[in-house]
Amino acid sequence: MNSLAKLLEAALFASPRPIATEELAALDPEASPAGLASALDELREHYDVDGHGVELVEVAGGWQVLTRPEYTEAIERAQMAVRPTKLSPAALETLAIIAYRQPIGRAEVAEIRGVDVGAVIKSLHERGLIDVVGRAEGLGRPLLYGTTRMFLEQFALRHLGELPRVDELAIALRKNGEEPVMAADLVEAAGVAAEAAAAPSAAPEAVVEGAPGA
Amino acid sequence: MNSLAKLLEAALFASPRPIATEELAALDPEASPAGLASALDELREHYDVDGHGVELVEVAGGWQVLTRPEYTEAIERAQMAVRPTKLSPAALETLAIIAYRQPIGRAEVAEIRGVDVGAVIKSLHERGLIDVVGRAEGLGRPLLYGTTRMFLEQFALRHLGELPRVDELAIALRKNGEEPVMAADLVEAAGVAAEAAAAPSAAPEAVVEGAPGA
Amino acid sequence: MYLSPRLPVTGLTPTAPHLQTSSAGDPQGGNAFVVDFTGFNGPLDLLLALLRDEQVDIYDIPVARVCEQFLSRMHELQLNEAAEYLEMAARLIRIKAQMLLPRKEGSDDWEDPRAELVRRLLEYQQMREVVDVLERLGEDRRSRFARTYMGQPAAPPPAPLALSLGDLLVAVDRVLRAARRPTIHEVIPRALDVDGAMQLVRSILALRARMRLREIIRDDSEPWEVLSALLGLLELAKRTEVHLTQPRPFADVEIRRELAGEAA
Repeated sequence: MNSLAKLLEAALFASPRPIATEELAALDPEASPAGLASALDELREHYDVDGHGVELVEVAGGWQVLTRPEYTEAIERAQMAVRPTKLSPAALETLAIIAYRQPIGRAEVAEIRGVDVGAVIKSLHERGLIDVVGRAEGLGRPLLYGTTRMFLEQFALRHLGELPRVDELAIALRKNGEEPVMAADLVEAAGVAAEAAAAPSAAPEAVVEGAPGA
Repeated sequence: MNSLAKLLEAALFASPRPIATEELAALDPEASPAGLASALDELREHYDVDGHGVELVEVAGGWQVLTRPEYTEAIERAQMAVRPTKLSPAALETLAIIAYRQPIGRAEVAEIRGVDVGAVIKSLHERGLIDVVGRAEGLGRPLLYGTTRMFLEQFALRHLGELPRVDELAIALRKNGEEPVMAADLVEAAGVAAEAAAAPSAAPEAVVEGAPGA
Repeated sequence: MYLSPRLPVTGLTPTAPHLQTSSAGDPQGGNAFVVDFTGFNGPLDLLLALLRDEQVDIYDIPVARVCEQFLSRMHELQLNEAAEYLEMAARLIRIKAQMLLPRKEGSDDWEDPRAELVRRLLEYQQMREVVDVLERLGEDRRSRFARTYMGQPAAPPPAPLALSLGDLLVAVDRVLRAARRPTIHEVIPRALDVDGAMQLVRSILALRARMRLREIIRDDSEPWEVLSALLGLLELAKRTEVHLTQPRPFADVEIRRELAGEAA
């Protein structure tokens, strides 16, 4: 490719929107309109003839380099195949508290967990698992959070009533006394589908703790 | 180019950020690791040999297509893209210390720099260049910081091991009492170190012990 | 060579020409978020600049001279109020004083009062070298554009969440275990018998017009019996079935049948 074609390629790649022909001319003040046209032709032909995953497309009075349609499906599929993220133990605990105590304020969640939960709540909110459902009375009228429809979807619940009742869990805990209660016991005790219990996740590892999108 | 290389090109063109090797592998479930590597090689060579305005760069555990530096000025002048802002010297000093001493707390960074670093750390955190990676033991359990994947991206590093090792830095080479280090030498020595670091280092081992995964 | 305060100490490396241009700009040039009025990144930076100007051996710093110059530069740069510079000045003065103390002849365990300062200077200088490397790498990267076009194939959706009810319940389990002893109230069914107390009073008052509290509360009554009796009496009084009087503090309460109550 000639050097103008290379410059055009770089600019078209870097630009967030299509670039009009006159704008492209500004890249090289010495280039003639004919030179510009032939450089664009060269770039297009290079992509077409040489076999590339991208192509040069004329849109809305300008030019753009786009991925070829035949690859978009594979790209989208690959994005779907991206390894699902797990919530960190901290996020799950916060979510559990909100699910069972909603509507609940941040301070109250922090009180139960014994640590600040600002970042975790923000992250759960960004993921659409919780939402603001109101404001508490009293000083500062703090925001109150509750779980969302997305929360139900993620856990395949029809409604919140399908969550095992927390007093059942508490009683189960109390009965077992000192002995740590395994999740499987809880799930069984609560009569939840064995499917949920089978999830190989009894040992939650440190995953993204309130991390922004992976 | 073979069809896998074209698919990779399409995906890399579509993404504003580096794509991890595993994610690239997900594009074609039938591609072997060797096939993937050779397709990436083919793509890189194609850009280099054939004369393109872009090139394939390995960064932050993944791959990214970037424009070649020689076109940056023209693109910026034509206002088709804007370069990100530079970090201040204070931010760079802080980042350097965190990169080498991670996980490290704010007080320790301040001790080395001789100035308070609260605002700088906050800003680096907001830019996604550092993140909280834990808490120290001891009074107040201060937060510990480490560098992020974004840090690698913004400095086009493949991994932290690409930073010069501490013992490769000029200052470390002089042992106390061996020969007088003139203060004026320090600067020149630094230049040598920078040059040494620029060359592909013979032993790019982990610089940082206990560095968090990128 | 006189080092302009605008130039970072290590800014003159041959391999990084951009350093010169980057720091020679406007006074706050490149200081994206920390305003540095002096061009120095703190007292260590200033001190290193002085040492460079003086061409001294870093392991044998002439403290008296350097201290004097540090103070005069502080004054020049109007840093007299800056705590960090003041602290360094104080440190220099202290080291200067320690250097003047007589040393014991022939003793090996004399510790150079400058050692800690030298260690910090070298550490800082080492970090400046890394800054040079980072600055060069950052400049290289900034001279390339990544794809910014975000149209067609939409930005990749966030990775799906892998969640199971099992995970959530494990979390509940942890919360319950971690919570400071869940307060589970022992509730005894019908602990109070208010109705029974009311019946008792009514049946006594059916026989006579007045009675005393002592008749239904004995010394060995359980707390719940006392509470039941009190609540029952208050309820009866509220319904105007009885009239309660206490002639004086701590005296026995007198319970009288009310006419209205009789009528009801």
